Amino acid sequence: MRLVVGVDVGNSTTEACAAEVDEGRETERLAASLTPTTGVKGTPANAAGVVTAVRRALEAAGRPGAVVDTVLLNEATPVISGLAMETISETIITESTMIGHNPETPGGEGLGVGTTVALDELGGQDGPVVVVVGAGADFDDVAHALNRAVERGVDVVAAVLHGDDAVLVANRLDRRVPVVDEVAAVDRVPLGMLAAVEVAPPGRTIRTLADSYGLASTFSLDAEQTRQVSPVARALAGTRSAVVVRTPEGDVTDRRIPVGTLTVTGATRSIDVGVDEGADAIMAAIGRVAPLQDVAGEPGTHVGGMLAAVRDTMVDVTGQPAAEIRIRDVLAVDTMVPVTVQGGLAGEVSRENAVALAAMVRTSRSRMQAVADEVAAALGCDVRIGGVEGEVAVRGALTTPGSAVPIAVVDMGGGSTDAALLDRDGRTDAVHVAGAGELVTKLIDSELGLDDREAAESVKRHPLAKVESFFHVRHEDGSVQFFAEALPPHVFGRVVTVTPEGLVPVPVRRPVEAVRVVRREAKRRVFVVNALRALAQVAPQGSLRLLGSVVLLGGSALDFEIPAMVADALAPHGVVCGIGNVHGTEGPRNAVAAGLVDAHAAALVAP
Amino acid sequence: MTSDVTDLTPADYPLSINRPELLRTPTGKALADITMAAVVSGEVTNEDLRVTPETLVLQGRIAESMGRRQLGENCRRAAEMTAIPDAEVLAMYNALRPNASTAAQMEEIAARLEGTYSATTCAALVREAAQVYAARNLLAEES
Amino acid sequence: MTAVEPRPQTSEVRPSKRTEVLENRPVNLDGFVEEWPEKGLVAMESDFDPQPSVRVEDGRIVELDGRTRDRFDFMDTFIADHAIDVDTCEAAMATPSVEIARMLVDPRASRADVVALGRGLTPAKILDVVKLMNVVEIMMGIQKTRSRRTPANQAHSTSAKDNPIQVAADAAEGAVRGFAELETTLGVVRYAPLVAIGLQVGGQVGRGGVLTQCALEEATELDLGMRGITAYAETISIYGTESVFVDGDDTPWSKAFLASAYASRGIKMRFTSGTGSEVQMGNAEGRSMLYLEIRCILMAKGAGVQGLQNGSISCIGVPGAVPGGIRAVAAENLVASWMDLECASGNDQSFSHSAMRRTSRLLPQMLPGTDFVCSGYSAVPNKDNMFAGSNLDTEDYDDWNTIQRDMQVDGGLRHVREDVILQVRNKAARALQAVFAELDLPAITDEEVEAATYADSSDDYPDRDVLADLEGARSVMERGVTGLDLVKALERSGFGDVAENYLQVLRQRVSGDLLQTAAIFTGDFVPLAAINDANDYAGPGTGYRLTGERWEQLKKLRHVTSAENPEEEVV
Amino acid sequence: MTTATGTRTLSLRETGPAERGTRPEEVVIALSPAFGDPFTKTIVDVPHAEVIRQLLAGVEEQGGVARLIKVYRTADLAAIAHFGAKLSGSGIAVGILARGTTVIHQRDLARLSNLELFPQAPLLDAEVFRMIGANAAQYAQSRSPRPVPTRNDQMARPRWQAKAALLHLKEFECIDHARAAVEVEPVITRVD
Repeated sequence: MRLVVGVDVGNSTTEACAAEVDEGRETERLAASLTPTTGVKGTPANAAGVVTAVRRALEAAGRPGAVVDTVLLNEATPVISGLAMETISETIITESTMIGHNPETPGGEGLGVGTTVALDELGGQDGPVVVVVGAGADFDDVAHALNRAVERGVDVVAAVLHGDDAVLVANRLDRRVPVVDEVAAVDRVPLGMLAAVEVAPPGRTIRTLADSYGLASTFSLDAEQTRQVSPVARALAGTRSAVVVRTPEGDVTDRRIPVGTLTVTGATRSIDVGVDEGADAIMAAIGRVAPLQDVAGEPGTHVGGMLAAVRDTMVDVTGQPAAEIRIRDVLAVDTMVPVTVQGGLAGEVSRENAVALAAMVRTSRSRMQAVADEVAAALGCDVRIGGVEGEVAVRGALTTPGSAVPIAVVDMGGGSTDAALLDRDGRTDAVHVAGAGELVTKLIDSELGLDDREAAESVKRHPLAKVESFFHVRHEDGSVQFFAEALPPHVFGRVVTVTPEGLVPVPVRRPVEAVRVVRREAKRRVFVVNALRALAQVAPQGSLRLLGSVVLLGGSALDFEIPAMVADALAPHGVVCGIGNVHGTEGPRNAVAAGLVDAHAAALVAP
Repeated sequence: MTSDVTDLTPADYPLSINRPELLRTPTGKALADITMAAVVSGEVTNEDLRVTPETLVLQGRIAESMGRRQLGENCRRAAEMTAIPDAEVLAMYNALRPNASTAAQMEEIAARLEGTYSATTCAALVREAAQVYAARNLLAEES
Repeated sequence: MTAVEPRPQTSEVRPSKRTEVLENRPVNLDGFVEEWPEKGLVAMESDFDPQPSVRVEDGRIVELDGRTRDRFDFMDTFIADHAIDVDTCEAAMATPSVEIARMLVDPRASRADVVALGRGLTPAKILDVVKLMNVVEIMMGIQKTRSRRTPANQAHSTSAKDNPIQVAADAAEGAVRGFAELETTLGVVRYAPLVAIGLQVGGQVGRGGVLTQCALEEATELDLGMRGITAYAETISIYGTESVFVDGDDTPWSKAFLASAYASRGIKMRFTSGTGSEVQMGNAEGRSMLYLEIRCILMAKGAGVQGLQNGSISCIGVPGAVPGGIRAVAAENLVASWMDLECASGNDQSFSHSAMRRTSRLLPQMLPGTDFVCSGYSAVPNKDNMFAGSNLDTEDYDDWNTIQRDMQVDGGLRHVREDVILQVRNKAARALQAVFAELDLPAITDEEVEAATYADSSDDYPDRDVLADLEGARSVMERGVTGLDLVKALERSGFGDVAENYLQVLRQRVSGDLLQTAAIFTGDFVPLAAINDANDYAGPGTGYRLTGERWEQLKKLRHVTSAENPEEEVV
Repeated sequence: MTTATGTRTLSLRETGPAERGTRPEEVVIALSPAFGDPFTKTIVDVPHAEVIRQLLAGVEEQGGVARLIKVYRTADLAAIAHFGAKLSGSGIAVGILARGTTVIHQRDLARLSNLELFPQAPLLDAEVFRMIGANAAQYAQSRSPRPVPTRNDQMARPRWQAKAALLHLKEFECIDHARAAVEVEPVITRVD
């Protein structure tokens, strides 16, 4: 009997499988282990992780310190991925002409049109006035002053406040007028100008100021002027309250931000594509030059910087000259990010367009021999490098009960999504495409405006629920769960993730449904898109229909919804897709390590 | 236990230096057996790094020889407690909190200390507490 | 409104320029209140404290300080039955208080005699004695009665971000500067295992034999102790009235049981109490702060715990605000020492806006020396101090060292050259990096090691992936990682000397030597307790004297002009 | 946020025994024995009139309704607030001590637990009381408010710890075991 340990060095984890093999005897797998990969996959730094993984596997097998006959390593090659995001649109307000934010609680209802006047200067005005109230005013004092002015004959038609006092002031007015509050930069509202204030009833949105012709009627605009203010109307759509001030040069613009170009190079030609053209344009350009040979970005942009960093890291890791490093895959995804409006007076936030880009570079220059030498020295045993990446994984996956050739595997990791195929003739093919778990986290983070990677990670990994009382939660699927003991106060009334450690509040003010949509869309746009993209590259004749079984491997295969999402996407192509169960026992883990052992055992039988 | 330990004096302190021959780990190893080599080889485990009831009694004697009667008693109670599993020690502590146990529950703990663990000093402490709690209205309501 | 905002001008009268200057002095940001003795808002001189008395019948105390046994509350009962020596109490109580007070001061009365006499005294009698003493006499008393001969010091090593690398680096620096014990606590409690590991590894890098603890709720604290990740425990609070004790969800019996539980696992432990806590919680039962604290001290003694952390601790703002309050705080340290307990003597909480007041509050412990002058000198900047700030922090290191040198007193610290500090900080961070790698905990980057080497506060470190760290912390508990696993990890990763230091600390658990009164470790792993290093002060020329090699160490400061070559500084 | 310009005084007019409310969105504000009378301001001199005005304003701004009760039998903040929560139609109450220490409570919680606690009275000003009122109203309407940012000041101890203890003792003096809780109507008068 010989004690062998198969070791799979992956991007993020190193897995080991200890087994006893002998000619003519059934291989006996003893135990498996899992440890974080040390250093970049395929580089000498991996040796430490390999040694740890071997030691762990032996400990788990109840044979610590046992003499190992052979360690089997996969032929791992370095893969480096990067992630960047560019915001490509912005809203700019000039001359403080518009306040379109959504204070939680505006006061009053309706539309008021008049000339802007500071509270202190109230009195004696002819015609309707919109009162502008600065910081530090007390709600009782403000209401009192407005009521007095109305008594004196001033036609107060609306008010704009600095503090969060709109309901308080409106409730104290003898005459009901719309009041907009929480305008942080109220001191910049131009005075003596015609302005309109509109507040919609609770649960409704404004009608007049969010409509071009409504604005035209309000401010008596001609056709050309109406055309000019139409961006204002668009920008105000969907808000419950708004203020528009008519000034000589005032304007709202919604413009594209030039964020540089990407140069995508194929075998025969190069195309420049503007990042601000969006994800579809970028992916289309990549399709046109296929097969992609390299991508470069413009220096000084996030994307350019990210691509350069990816390249530099690979240079550091492999020692190859920069010129030889090629970026072989890019995934662009459209997203929305909340951005504070430039020139806004109330800290208004608009949801701007952005493009997220994942890139990946790999090299064929593996330095596994160095790893092997170091492991051999540390453990004092024979170390063999064997098996082309992908090939071994497929063989391991094939031990999943019910799977059959042709078989493809998809391994969705943190930085890249990998696919491999074993066809009926025993040929294998493998690809790596950019974009995986990290990109999903980033999309969730930015789209929910969390600015909190941990919270985004939690949303990605766990189902959602709403804590409806101290004794029950409503899960995202609508089911209700009751608790005998009161839930902790910090989750009361909140949207939470349901984690093994308990309920964790998600710092958002949106309903569960909205958060769920963001999460699933992010996963769909990355994992589903990439699974299909990668499979199409390895599928016979590029046709998904010709794939027999698709087996999902790796950590993402353990996700609570990704496997089902991928399977649903593949179903129309007549593909059987499921979660790997290596040797019927290991689940989606250990395919490569077990595959190495199997291949080794097979070689013993038939040398 | 050897006979010369009854007359331990302050001069015997520290035992780890002056009387190492009196010390054993719970698995019977000598102090000198706790070496790095033994740790690395797995011969010494966490189980070895605990104090034995015998050692606690010795330390209690030294404390008493310094006139520290109560510290000596504490060592004696501790010696009895070495046999009680961690979780049960904590459970007993929680049961001794005010308004946490009925008179019957307190007696149950005392009986268990005495019966299962031969912890007579600890049992006496619990019974004494039960008496005081009864007088000061600190027992849990019988339900 | 924050505490550093100046007081609003209330008077209509135009103030003088001088008044303006005085108004702006930091001391006027402190709060001061008038006494209210009926409610216990009084330091130590109150007409409402009981008169001393004791009566013994059938070998049992049946009257204590004016109360008969049928009227005892549980503190009276516990003290009468466990703390006071029944055989000697009637004779001891018959000794005039002034006689006893003089014995505490008079070098010709031996420590042994005055401690023996103390075993028979009731709380009111003890109060009656210390009330006769002024603050210098109290210091004389501490100098004589403190249990260990060699004074020591204790540090807080915490991080506002619960960053284990920061805790390790500051623990290492603290240890090399001389702290004998290091204490930590958390902002996010779930971080505890990683921070406790950081503290232990860092401490053993700085100086082998440093003892560490992590202040948490009892179950987790005991668990970390039993695994050998921490070495002692301290935050076991006791109170001077029955009602406040019960509000704290404990009784003298539950705490006594807990004391034995720690000892049964070979873990050093002390209780914590302090003047002001009862009145702060509104239930002083009309007794002075010091009277109630004396009850705590006797309760601790009765429980058989080896020591006590007292000196008001987290309630220092209360005695600090009443007349004679800091004298009372010094007196409570004296009583703890006199009752033959190890005394970790406070100076561990934000006390005053005034640097002068902070120093004067410190001197009654620093000058006579105590078992731990500070029971928490902040070895991190106060803003990183998760115990809510200390009376002294890292900014005060050079001042402290200078006062030691000026007064020729040993406050437990020393000046250490920059290169040595950088070296131990770097090594602590690297050792922790190796341990984390060995244990599959979230990696510590070289950038973090570099930051730790040169950092001052948590702001100087890269942010950690908190989620991953918390996951790692959970796995430490779940996998049952023990101190021995850490030793092995250190040994395997080339930190054999640190591993050896740590193993020595763990090994001591078998001997129980650290369970004795005031036990600490020397750098050579010799347990130093109030047995083999018992205080032998007997007047001038005796007891601990700052001389020889240690004095040479303490003569060093950051900048001292060389006598040999005045153009250079001594290094 | 606004601050009052004038000085206002508070008097609490008793309207009857404190009873259980039925409005599902109401917030009960439960005052301690010494609140308003005999004390008139918090530990940092925020007038009680302003505390009440801002708490009520916070509730009103969020479209809620509030009801005030005064408790005499205990000066324990948790007990006061929990008592208020049990009388609240929504189950939400704000409890407040004369020195300013405040808590938001819910009736299903254990007495010593809470939704939001503001233990450092010296750090509570008019602005914070407004936010506390606003959050209580949102809890009462089953919304998810962002917790009021807590402030921290290590040097509050030397300045305020003893005064807090003194005020605590004074508050205890005002406990009247014989007197049941009453509903009160705040009468806030501007004096300048």
